[in-house]
Amino acid sequence: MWDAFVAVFARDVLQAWRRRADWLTSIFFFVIVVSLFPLGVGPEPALLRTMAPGVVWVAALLAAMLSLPRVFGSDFADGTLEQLVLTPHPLTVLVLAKMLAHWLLSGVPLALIAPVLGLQFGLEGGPVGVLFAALLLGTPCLSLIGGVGAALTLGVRGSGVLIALLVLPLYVPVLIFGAGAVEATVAGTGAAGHLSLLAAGLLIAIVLAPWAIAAALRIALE
Amino acid sequence: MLEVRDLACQRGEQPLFNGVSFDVSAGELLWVEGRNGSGKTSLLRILCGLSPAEAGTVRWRGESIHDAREALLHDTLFLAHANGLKDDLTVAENLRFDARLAGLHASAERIEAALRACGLRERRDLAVRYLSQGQRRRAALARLWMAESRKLWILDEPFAALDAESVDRLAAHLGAHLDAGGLAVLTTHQEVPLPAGRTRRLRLAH
Amino acid sequence: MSWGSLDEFLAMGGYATYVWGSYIVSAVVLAMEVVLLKRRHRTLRAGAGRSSQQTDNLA
Amino acid sequence: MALNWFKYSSPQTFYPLAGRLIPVFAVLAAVLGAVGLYIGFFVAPTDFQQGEAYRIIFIHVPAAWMSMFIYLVMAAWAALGLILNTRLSSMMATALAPTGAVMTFLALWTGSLWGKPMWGTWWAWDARMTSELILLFLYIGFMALQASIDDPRRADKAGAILALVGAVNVPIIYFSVKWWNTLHQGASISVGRSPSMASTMLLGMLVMALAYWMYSIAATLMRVRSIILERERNAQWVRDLAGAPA
Repeated sequence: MWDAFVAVFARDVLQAWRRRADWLTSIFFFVIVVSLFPLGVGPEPALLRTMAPGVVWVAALLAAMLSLPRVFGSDFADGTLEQLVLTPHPLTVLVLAKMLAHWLLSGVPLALIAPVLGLQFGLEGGPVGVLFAALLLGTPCLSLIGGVGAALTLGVRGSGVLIALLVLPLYVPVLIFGAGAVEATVAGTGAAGHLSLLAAGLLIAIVLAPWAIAAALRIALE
Repeated sequence: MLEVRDLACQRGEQPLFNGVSFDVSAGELLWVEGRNGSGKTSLLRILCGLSPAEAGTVRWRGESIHDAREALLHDTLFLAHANGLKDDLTVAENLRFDARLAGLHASAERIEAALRACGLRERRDLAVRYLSQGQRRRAALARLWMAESRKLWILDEPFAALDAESVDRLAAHLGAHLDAGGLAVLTTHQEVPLPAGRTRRLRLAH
Repeated sequence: MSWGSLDEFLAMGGYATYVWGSYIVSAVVLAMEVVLLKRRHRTLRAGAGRSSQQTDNLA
Repeated sequence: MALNWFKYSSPQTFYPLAGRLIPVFAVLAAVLGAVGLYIGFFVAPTDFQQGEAYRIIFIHVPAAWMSMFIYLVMAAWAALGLILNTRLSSMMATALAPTGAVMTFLALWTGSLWGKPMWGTWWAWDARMTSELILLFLYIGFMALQASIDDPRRADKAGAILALVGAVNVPIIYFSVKWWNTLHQGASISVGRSPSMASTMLLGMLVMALAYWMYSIAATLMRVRSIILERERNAQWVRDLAGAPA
């Protein structure tokens, strides 16, 4: 089972490496969206500093969503998804491996770039660190919740827009606690509460999301 | 070993077939025939537990496949219409990941042997996207040369897009599988030299 | 509580727009739902014998 | 009750049963609604803080309650359909969603009209209003997902999973929005929970809530009857209905 977990993970990472342009696109999307905001609202440093957490997080939600249709979409099209479902291993475990790969490819880069963008928005060292930590905790939630939407809309008409409709409302708590963590640090009240709530949310997502994704995948293949 | 009783299937609201019953025992091959849209693929998907049947039962080694899903999957190799290959990975990489996922024993030598058996040895390091349709099918079929541990082979149009030489090679391999006590259920529209005496036919009609 | 006159009742202490805006829209929306449901059911019943009836999914 | 539930879980037997139940719930809704409105407008006193504007709560609070309640009921039916594979349960879930969305919309609409004189603004990012808005998105997502899947059986199952994921999320969303709201010290007025609230106000609200409840049941039963006809249009018993009086 562990071997299968590693195999799924390694295959997705290798596949993404061969198609790195796809993944880089959503990362650049993230950078561009964040960079557009100062042009829209003006370069006032105080305003930018208050907006920064929200802007970075909303852009992260959108960027994470952009890559969702690919998670199962290509597997569904080329038949590897059927092979995945028909292995004797628990599908939830294999799904977890796929989500881990998705997070590594779409979430971790966002967390790594975000501090730079935070500096652009005039955030100080402390809040930038918290921004990084919050994204590191929050993006796996985005991958897991998003995976449910991606699996539910497999092979469905207009699935790209539908994913957004299904998933974005479910992202609200992650957005609130993630952006809240940074705001709390800026305000000097400490981010520990927010970060632990994010971690709790991540635990819930790790337990429940693979089950929902696996069920949705089986339904999609019927 | 595979017992199917009174199977019924419908797609959307259209009934595809009903009252399908058959047995396949060790060393036998079942050739499922029927026109396009008669439900051949649906039948195969029901057999390996991908789709639910409208009615009827499928038993493998005496147990319903719904109760003993894992046992069925341990014994089954399903080759669908789609090849199940990743376009961006090489033939050898595809086989290696596939074997590890399926829990098959996949040493470098075995992969090498499987590729040689399918005539793909020279293309082992080529990304699947550069292969022709027939070569892709052969790459998908290479799994069969690593799947001795799988007793039940369920193959959807395995001969599609294959050249004459590959057809003969696959037919011979199927024969060897049956000799070893394996079972196979397959669909095909082609006249192929299926192992004589051990092949039974099932005709799906509306 | 008793209202002095109909005008007073309709004026709702100066909040007529808000109060009646809420009540009228609620009544209209709920009535519309019922009307649409009745019509959907009636069309379906009328077409019950024939198959493949096109119907509004949201109504 | 020694009712045989399984007998009524078949669409064919449920269809006429629902037909007989609809008038009962419709009449209950109408009577309760009339009583509730009478209490609301003629018995309940003027609120000394909010004046007459508070009378909106007699339809705002019931709509808000029903919007959340219906989502949970919908998720429960969907789960039942997923586990027991009973078609009728899934049809009930599908039938509940539009009524739930209507309730959510009405809660938002009346909340906005009530908020304008109270907060001086049509929309405040108050915890309850924001949660209602997200709930509306959840309903729309559920309906959009089911509408875009052609195979009704797959639509049922996919919708069920989404409804369950949503049901797990609704409390988390509500909690997170509330937390966010207190941090940002936004406007928050407690609706109908002030200690000064007259008991007749509470009574009017409860009676109206019952009326909305009965209305929702009647509307859902009407919709489920249509869904049954659509899904079973090829069944003999549906064909036999043709020409018969509705």
